[in-house]
Amino acid sequence: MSGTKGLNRQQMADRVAREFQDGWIVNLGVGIPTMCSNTDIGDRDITYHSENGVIGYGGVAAEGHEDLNLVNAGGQNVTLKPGAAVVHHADSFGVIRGGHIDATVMGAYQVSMTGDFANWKLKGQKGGGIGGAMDLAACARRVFIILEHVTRDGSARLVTACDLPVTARGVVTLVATNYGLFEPTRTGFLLREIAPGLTVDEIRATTGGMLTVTHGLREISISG
Amino acid sequence: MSGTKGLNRQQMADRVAREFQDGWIVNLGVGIPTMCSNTDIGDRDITYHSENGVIGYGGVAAEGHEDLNLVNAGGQNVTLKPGAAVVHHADSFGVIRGGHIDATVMGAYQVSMTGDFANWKLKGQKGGGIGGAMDLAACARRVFIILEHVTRDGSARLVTACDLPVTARGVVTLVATNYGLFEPTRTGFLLREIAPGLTVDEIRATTGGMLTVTHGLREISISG
Amino acid sequence: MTQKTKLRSSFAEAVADIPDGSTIAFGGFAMPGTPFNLIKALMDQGAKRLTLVANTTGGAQQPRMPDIGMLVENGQVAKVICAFTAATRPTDKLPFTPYYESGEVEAELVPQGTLAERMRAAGAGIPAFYTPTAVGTELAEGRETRVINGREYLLEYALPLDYAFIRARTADTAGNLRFHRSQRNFGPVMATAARVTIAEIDEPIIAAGGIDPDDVHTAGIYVHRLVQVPPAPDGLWPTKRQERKR
Amino acid sequence: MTQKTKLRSSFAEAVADIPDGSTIAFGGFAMPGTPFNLIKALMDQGAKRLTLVANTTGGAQQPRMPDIGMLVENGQVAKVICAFTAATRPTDKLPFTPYYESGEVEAELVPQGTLAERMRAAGAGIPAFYTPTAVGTELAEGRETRVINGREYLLEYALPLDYAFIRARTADTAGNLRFHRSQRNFGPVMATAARVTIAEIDEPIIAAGGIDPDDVHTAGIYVHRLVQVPPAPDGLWPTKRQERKR
Repeated sequence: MSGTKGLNRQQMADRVAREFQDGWIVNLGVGIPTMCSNTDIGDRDITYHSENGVIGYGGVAAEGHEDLNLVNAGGQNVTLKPGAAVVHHADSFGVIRGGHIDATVMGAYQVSMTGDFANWKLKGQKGGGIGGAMDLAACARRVFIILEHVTRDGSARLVTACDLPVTARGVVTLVATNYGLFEPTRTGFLLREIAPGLTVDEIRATTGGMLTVTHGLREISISG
Repeated sequence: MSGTKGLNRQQMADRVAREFQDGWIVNLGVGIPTMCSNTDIGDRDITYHSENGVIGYGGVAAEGHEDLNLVNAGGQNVTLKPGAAVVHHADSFGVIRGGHIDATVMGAYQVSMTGDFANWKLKGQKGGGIGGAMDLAACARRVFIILEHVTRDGSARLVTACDLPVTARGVVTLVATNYGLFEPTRTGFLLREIAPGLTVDEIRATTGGMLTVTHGLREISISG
Repeated sequence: MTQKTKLRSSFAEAVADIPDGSTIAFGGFAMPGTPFNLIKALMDQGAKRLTLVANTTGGAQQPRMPDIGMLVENGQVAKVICAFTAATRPTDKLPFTPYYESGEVEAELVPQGTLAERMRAAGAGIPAFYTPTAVGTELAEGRETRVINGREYLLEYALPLDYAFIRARTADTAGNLRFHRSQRNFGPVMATAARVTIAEIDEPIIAAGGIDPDDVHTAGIYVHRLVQVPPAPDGLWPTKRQERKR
Repeated sequence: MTQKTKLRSSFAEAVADIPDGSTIAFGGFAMPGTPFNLIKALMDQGAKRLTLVANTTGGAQQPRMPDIGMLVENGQVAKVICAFTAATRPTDKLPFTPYYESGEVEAELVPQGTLAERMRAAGAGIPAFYTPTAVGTELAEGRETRVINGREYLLEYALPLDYAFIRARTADTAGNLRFHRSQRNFGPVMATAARVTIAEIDEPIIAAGGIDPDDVHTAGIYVHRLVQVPPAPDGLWPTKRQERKR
């Protein structure tokens, strides 16, 4: 993976999880987003929802204590927190489509400076893997994206306009990469925080589209 | 009430209940239709559904044994049969709208020879009482109507065309009145069975629209 | 768990902040599931120009319990969305009916299944849907229909709510609910459609986790305020239905 | 009770009459709720030109269990309607993917929530509905959209099924079902959309009335055939998920 600079995967997840507010209902996508549930969020009460109808799941089950009929969206055997509830798939997407998810965290191939993103299909591919991503992208109150800042061959993933088929348009609220924390705005990507060891010039050189930098730019705290 | 001739209310209900086939799911409307659940249907297994989400209710609860949180569509405290299930209102009308009700039995003010019927609003009335009647009328597989053959002032309730606002059009499968059993057909009402003590001439004189009589017309058996 | 508690110590407290002009749905089909205590508190609270949503406006049965009709008589109601503006039996008179007939209060008459589905749609993010119900009737006049696979359907829109007042048997502190028998009816549907759901609860409220996750009827994410119903006569409870004299 | 029993003594018997050309949905999200035993029986039964509906075509995980991919390899499938024609990780290869890419099998790619809602609509008599999902994407190209309250929505149609294969924890002889935890997923939705629902059941099937009416997840009216899953190795059961080697 190309993420040798800046934050590692758990640190990206940690930074996004710090955005979660007390009482939020959050859906975590497969991959790095799942790692948000490892983040210590102190005394904030967050309810994790997964597409298969589990509302209020906890950490991954300990070896030998798995319930084989209880998985999160990534198919991992998880536990339940007190106060959890299970609903069927249509009701679960009722939670999503009805606007009851405060934030969804997803991976992506590309994010555009206007808040489009692409995560279901490669260029020229026939078909793809949509899963619940389009529902979540279109309907969650906030869409947080976590992705490596550049591709394996060094090209930008934060772009002026996606050239991959998009998952939804104009929905991305916040982007965490290994290089920094970004917000799509009407004037392009706003760099809100920078990863330790990175410079604004490095980020500018590897970011497509316009880039503005917040006043008093701070480093991302990686203590948690 | 005008039903001094022919069948009484329970006998009308009994005649309709005899149409129910083993395994059917049946919705009974308020009033005379409810009395179908008093009919001895032998060893046929009928599941009664009510709009408020009770699937598989039984008779009215014995005095002193009522569950005050369990009512049928008419608000009576009923019992449950083994194998009953309760669902919420949207799911309950999913049962209805989805075509899962084999037969609904309703009262009406008028039925037309083309299978329209009217049961929610009087002439000139502002508003009315629809309840679940329009959903049931439009979506049940069979619509059975029970009504007195003539109004208090002696005019026909089986008519060429309803002059009251209709509940649904072209949906009525079978009509039981105190005078007989009728089927709306393309050639008008078909008299299928006649109540004891009535003559075809009396029926013809009190029925609007065209009337045809089945070959080998039989009396309605009132033994049950 | 720092999330603010959902427990409220009184019905008055639970409805105190409801502003004039709100859209409020009341659960209930006949007595079961009707939030009598919250409706009573809303009468005392006095919010005006309300749009109320329920199966019926109430008052067809004795003894009379708090219902939409009483809120109408109290001058609090601008509009009612329901499946009955009049009783099923024309000889029964609903207290609400004369207010509607005189034009003092507006009403939107909706088939019961369409009413439930419009709230389900609001909760599930479906802005509009097609239904066979009411096609060919006065209710469909002048409205948009569409032929799909050879059958005609009516377009219906979601019905979002500001508040839902519902009644359940059991609740935990996370807001998870269980209903008893036909107490369920509109409750779970209205809860999903409302910005704020207020539930009156028959039994003492238990700790989160006290209801098995497989046995929850309405998930706690949909329920915002809980009030336990005190024993009668302080609390109002369903009674046996008595036929009105004809 | 003369109604014909819903109990079937084998998976082979439960699927014996399924004709060529049927539309069949399989419950399941990852392992939980997947009707492995019925899928295996369908492979032995041999029905052809099937349209299969499921969240995914399977085969991304080890150990591999009976899945749509195997039915495709078996030459039984004309079309698949699902949320994944390819794996989430581009480096994973689904067994189904090459058949789709070569055009040998047709596929309709549907967002997961839309897939669930289309079946819910079929079961609930809603022929079509609007959804915000997929607006502005390739999936919406050339399709009908509508602006409602200032937002654009896509028109989606109901997806009725001939058969639903589902798996539950508990059943009574009336066909009432209970699911355990995330075993529930698509099961209750598919059951409402199908003409014939066939359920494989983890536990011994109990007498009607053995499940409290308040605790039923899927009402028996939606379930037509029940088969109890025998212990392994005769019966197939979920196992712990093992990551595929990358």
